[in-house]
Amino acid sequence: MDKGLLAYLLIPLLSAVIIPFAAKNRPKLADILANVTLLAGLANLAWLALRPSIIRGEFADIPGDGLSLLLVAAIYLVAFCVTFFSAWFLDEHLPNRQAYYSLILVSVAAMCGVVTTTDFFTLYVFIEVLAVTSFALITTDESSGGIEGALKYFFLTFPASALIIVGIAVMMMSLGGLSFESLRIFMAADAPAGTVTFAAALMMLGFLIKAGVAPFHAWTPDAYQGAYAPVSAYLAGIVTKISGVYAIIKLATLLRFFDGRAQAVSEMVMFLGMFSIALGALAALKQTNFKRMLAFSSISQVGYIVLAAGLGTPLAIMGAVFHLLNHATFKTVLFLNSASVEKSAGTTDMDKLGGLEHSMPWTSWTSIVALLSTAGVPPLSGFWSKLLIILALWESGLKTYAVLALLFSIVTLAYFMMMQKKVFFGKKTAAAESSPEVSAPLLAPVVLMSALIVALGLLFPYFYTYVKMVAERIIL
Amino acid sequence: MTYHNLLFVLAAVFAVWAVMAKKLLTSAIMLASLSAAVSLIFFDFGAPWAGVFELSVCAGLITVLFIGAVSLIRAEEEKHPENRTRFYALPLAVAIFAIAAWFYLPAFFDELATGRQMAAGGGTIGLALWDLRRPDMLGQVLMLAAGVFVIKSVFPRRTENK
Amino acid sequence: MDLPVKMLILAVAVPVLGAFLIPIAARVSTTARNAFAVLLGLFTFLAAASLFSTVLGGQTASWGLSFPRGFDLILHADLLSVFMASVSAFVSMIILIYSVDYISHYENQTEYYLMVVLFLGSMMGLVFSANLMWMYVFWEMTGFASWRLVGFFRSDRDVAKANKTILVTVFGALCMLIGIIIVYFDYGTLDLRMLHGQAISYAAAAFILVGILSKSATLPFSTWLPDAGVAPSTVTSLLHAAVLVKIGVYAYARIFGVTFAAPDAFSNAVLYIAGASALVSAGAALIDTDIKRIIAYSTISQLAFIFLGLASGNKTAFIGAILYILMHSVAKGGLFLCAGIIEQNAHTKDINKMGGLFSSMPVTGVAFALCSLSVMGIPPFGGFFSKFLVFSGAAQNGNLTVLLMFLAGAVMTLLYLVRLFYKIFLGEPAGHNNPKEGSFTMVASVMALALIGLALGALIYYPSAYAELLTNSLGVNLQ
Amino acid sequence: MNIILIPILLPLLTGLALLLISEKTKYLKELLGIGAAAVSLLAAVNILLVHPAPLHHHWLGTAISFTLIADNLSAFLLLAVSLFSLAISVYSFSMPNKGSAKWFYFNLLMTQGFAAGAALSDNMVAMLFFWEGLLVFLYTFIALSQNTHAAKRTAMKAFLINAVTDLCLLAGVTITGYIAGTMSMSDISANKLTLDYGWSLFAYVLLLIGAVSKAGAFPFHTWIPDAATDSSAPFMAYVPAAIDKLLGIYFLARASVYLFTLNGTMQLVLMSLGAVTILVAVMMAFVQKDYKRLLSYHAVSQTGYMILGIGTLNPVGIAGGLFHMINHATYKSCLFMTAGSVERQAGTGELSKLGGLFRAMPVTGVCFLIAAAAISGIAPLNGFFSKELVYKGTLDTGYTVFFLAAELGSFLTLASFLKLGHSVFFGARPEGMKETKEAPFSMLLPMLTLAGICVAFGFGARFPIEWFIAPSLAGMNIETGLLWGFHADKLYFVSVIVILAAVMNHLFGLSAGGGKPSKSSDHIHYAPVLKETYALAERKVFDLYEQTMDRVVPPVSLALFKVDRFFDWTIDALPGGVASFFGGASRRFHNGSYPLYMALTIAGAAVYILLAGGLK
Repeated sequence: MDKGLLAYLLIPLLSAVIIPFAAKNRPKLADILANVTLLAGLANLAWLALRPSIIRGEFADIPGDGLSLLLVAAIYLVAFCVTFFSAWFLDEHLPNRQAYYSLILVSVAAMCGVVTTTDFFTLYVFIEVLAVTSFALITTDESSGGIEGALKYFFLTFPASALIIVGIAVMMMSLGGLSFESLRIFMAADAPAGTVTFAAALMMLGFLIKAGVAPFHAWTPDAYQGAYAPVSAYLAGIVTKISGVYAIIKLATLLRFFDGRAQAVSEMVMFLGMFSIALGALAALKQTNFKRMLAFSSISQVGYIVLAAGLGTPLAIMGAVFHLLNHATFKTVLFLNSASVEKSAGTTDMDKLGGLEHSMPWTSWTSIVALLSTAGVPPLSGFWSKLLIILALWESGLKTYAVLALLFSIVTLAYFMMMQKKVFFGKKTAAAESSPEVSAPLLAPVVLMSALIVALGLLFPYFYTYVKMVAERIIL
Repeated sequence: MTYHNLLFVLAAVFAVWAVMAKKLLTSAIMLASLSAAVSLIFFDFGAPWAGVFELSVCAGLITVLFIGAVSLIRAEEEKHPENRTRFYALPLAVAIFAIAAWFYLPAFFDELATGRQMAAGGGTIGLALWDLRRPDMLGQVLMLAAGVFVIKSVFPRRTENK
Repeated sequence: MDLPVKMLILAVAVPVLGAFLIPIAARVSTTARNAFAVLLGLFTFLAAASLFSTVLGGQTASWGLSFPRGFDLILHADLLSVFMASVSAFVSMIILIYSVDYISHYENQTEYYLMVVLFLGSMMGLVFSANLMWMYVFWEMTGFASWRLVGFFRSDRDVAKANKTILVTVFGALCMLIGIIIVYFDYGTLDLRMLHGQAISYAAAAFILVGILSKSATLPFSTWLPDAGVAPSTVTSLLHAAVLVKIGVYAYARIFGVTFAAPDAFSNAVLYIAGASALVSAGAALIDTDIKRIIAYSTISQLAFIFLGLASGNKTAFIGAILYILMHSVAKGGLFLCAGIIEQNAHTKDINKMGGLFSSMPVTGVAFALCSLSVMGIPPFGGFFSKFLVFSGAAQNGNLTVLLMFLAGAVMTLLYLVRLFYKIFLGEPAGHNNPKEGSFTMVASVMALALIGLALGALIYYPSAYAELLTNSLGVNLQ
Repeated sequence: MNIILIPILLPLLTGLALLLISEKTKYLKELLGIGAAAVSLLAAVNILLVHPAPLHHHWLGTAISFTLIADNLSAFLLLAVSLFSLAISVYSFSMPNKGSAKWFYFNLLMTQGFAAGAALSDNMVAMLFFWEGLLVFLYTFIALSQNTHAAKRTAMKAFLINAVTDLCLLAGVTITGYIAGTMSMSDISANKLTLDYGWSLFAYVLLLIGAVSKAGAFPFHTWIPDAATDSSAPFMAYVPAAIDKLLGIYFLARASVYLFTLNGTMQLVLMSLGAVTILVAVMMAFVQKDYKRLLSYHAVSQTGYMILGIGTLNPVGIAGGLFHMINHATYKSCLFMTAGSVERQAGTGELSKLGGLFRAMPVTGVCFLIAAAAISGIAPLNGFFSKELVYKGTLDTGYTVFFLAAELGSFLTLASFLKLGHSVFFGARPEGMKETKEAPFSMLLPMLTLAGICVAFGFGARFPIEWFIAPSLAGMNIETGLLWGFHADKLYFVSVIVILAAVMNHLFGLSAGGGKPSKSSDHIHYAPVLKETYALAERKVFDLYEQTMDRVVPPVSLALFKVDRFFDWTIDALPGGVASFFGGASRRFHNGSYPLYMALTIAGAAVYILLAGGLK
């Protein structure tokens, strides 16, 4: 476990415990405490990673493998956006306001645990914690959709937990240890892979299910659609990415996919990634619910990351990490916008929406930025990460995958264009007539994230340097 | 070995049952039983902590949550029964999987058995399991906190609604 | 940093960044916004044109910003890029001036100005980029701006057409990206200056070609252009007819004309595609009854002639194609602006409902006629020379089938333009109440473009000398 | 400044200056136009006499320069162009039916300038530039001459026919230039091209199409009769009768004599084209009932003689063709002018309404008689001599059939002019025309001049041949001995026979038509077979343009449009449909059924495990 980052785990946990007591009679204090905790973490992270001297030194002074730091930053960023958004979004008399924030903070802590741990069992524990908190968060509002989504989430990811634990058991048996390092050393040695690989494959399968990769994606649409609006953003933006996708990337580097070990697993992961891209994108085309479409889009985008992780070359890992971060930014924007739309117009059914751009210009334009980034339109950040992934695929001779992955961007663009047309452009519908722009605090996190999308795109060289450093460190 | 096999079969049966049960409640209970079976397998394979954790987390806490939540929406669910005739083919699929596994996986089981002996011979498993488990304690703490907040979050609301 | 380099950077940076200041200017007042937008256009044109002195002196100007993996942003002003930049900036500037009146009674004006200027900026970036990756980046940016511009009106149909536009062009762009990636892995660099004179593989060429064809609205990706021409305002269509679609042509000239030595079989295939495109779209132009669709089809057909010039593989044709870009931009721009006046004042786009408009809109009529003549390639208009040179080059290429295809295409060009002019301005009036002439700035804009077309014919020596210098100093694999 | 530029630039600049002058000014526009034409004529005479140095300018890149050279042929042509311009501009001074005076003179001067440019250009590209440039003014000339829709329509027709054939010319020029390696006609003529090679044959055919179409030969002539009814007499006298013939035949001669060495096949093609043109047009002319329309068909028919002459490829024939070109321009302009005068004075051009005007308009009548006699090839007027040369050339080739066709044409020409003259100037004067007076002097002067030239070139046929034509055909040995006054020659007798036959035919027709001269052609018009043919012709069945526009263009463009729609379908509906299909299928699949999802997950996991475990 990376001790340097332990504080990022402990402080939210502490805050989570304090909130119910401190804010017992003053629900607003819960907002403030949660936001302050996350903001402080963000500020600290910025100081750690974005000092001019660090940037000038090409991030060589970053402690640890760099990936943890990056992901902790992403976690804090998304969580902060969501809590900030929630502070104005939550109903005034939501009885469990404190519990809501506590759960978020606990899940932040758990995610930090996931990204900083160096041991499979610990990883598993934190992932289970995440699952529990997510379950509760999804049902934050009392809608039946939320409960159904939560149940699906839990039931359908349950096999994942089982598979991971079986995998851990098998690995324990055959490897004699559960630390990442031991697996890395084992894979580096030229020993016959056998059971260890099989154990890793089982774990990989568990993570694939957690990440919602097709054909194990079935829980995502219902969970994201049914979830309480800001929670959808939180789940789609970061939670499932940390609990599933991060672990896949980690496992992929440990299994040394890049030098051809565990070829069968690598190939399967890539295939599933490609399959997700296709299935998610095609299924999104015909959705009529804004959030459900975003959920399918999420499946498709996760496919890109998984595809790259399955390839496992340094370039691919760079692309995967970058895309993970980008996905966090653009999917958060889109889900938060869907929350705004829901709050303002009262529905996320796209057939009932229309012409919202006049009343909600900010929401409309930030959506455009985010969707273009998702579709990989330059110079936004999504373009560069996809480009890296595709270059990596091409470099490894997987030209068919590269071409397919690239061309599915057009499907991505197509369904987002349709969404934009139905929701924001077009004729004003009855629902849109009486829907004013949401208040500035609700827009602030969205605008911040959109700015980040543009900035990451334009400041690609700096970010590339960082990701390169990460890839070099974790692949060594 | 028979014992192992029995447990594996049991786990499989519970899993299939969980999928095919008409009532979500039955599903949840079967899921818990599955967890229990898996825990027993862990115990038998010399991974007691994993077993404990699986039992406590999956079979215990989570199932409690589930049964609670499921019971809340049971009434609604039963109003719209699903046609699940086609899922009766599932046992067949499981059988196919078992046969396929019989052909594909024996090598794996053999290796696993040798691995176990090797680990047992070294006597390091317990050490490895417990000495390096401090982060897991953190995990347990987190899990407890999560459990508390979940209960705080979910249950008052549900009862209020009732 | 030298002055030309500064100008080069400003020509790209000012419109790109200035575009985002337009909403701020709009907060001040409408007039401030309009003036600001026009000034941005003017400045861009002047900055681009100021580079003429550099490139004519045999110099080039370059500026680079380092990006990882060889994706450096390189701005490079040579004869071709300065030419293209000046032409498009000039036309865009006229559009902006025309827009001040034209657009003044619609919604979303701020967005409109933002997008036009952003479009202009991306175009500058695209033209000056000497790195294929950045060409692609700006390429997509123009696609984005055009998406918003086509979707300027917000009826479902307009937005659907806008989506069609961007989907087709982005599809092409993605194919082009594949081609770029092939080039990247073949040569390890995307710097066009280093790739000069290299051979290019068929696969890369074909993929890049798909991108070019889709952007330049050539068969089989042509039909988004007429669709885009129908949905939005005329001014937007103009961007498509006179500037946007030229991107593909420019990319062809840049990639296959002055950088890579395109394989012969590839060029031949392009010739046939272009020939088919010229014929099919000309036929469609004869059938359609929507004024802007007809002009858009005409654009498709004329673009095929430019491709004919670029792909014929000899200097004469290449010079002709360069001149064609110039002449067509000016003339087609004028036609679309005329169509805008007609549409706005007659309240219809159906040519069957016009007729006899000449008596009430004489200046527009004359400008329309002059621009049509230039497109047809009738002397003394500039279009004659470009058409002549392109045909001349095609004859040198020695491919009779292609020559006949284009001859037929040219004949059909005559037919549909004459039909269009006759139906709108002459013929029996069909139930309209003699619409008025457009406003002064609008009419002045179209007349200016028409007269420029005439002047280019009279002073053909200068542009042709420039095009020849360009071809001789940059052309690759030309006979 | 080189004097060679004056005939080009002066009319152009004056024309542009006219645009700035207010419509209200009186005489100023007319005088400016006449002045410019007069100065140009002087310059043209000067050029013919002194042959100024060639003019070079850098133009289209380094390969193509702007070169004007006044060699014998072009100087001669320039002189003719300038002469007719002056004649028409004087004639139009008080001609009311020419549309707006400002635009008329603008068009006239622009046409003159471009025609002069085309004549003087040595570079084929420059020639093409001027040549095609005429299109614009052809259109505006017709469109602005009358304020009717028919005029606009005819203008469009004229424009399209000429534009299409000009495109052929353009293609021909490009190929010729490429084969020869130069665009300069003087360079090519130093080293002529042959037709042995497919591309050069193609090039020549394209040039030929451009040239004969300009000249108004079959089947590109159909706009001319339409223009006769839908535009003004000065236009007809100027453009189709004079300028177009001059340029078309000039370039035909250039191409056939200077640029290419033709072979026997091409000779046959040219001569057939000429013969067909003669016969088809004259047959049509014969039955016309309108003054200008009748003349316009003759304008077409006479082109046939020129093409026939040049097609003989022997010096006599070519000289005859060129001579006929200038003669035709002279008398046909003169005839159209008489038509204009009659129309102005009598108010109509319909033959059935006219009659007995000779006494009212003696000068016009005399001019008509002279010009009509000239066109009919009656000795000793100029038309006789040029036709005689053409006949002689034709006979020399050995193809007697063409000679016979040409003679038949002559017969019908004379017959139709007998009908025309009788209808208009002789016979009974209708009631409404008792007050009709002679046309004003400004109209008579050019008519008289041209009629004078007809006579002069007839009696002195030797001089124009020796001064203008023989030098242009330098290198060809032309026997001019037979061109001097009356002489006994078998051709002369043939022409006498033709004249007699025509007179007899007229008398016969007159009696068959009930004594009405305007119906004197009815016996042929309504003869069996011919009647149906004429009826079809009236319905424009033989009009290539109308047929193409009605029968070819719509289906072809519709087919192409369908192709376009097909591609639209493939880029729009097809991918959309496929994607929707998959999207819909997957949407139906994600029905929210928990067991289905679970089964999917577990099945996927099972396959995965088998693959991961078994295929390691």
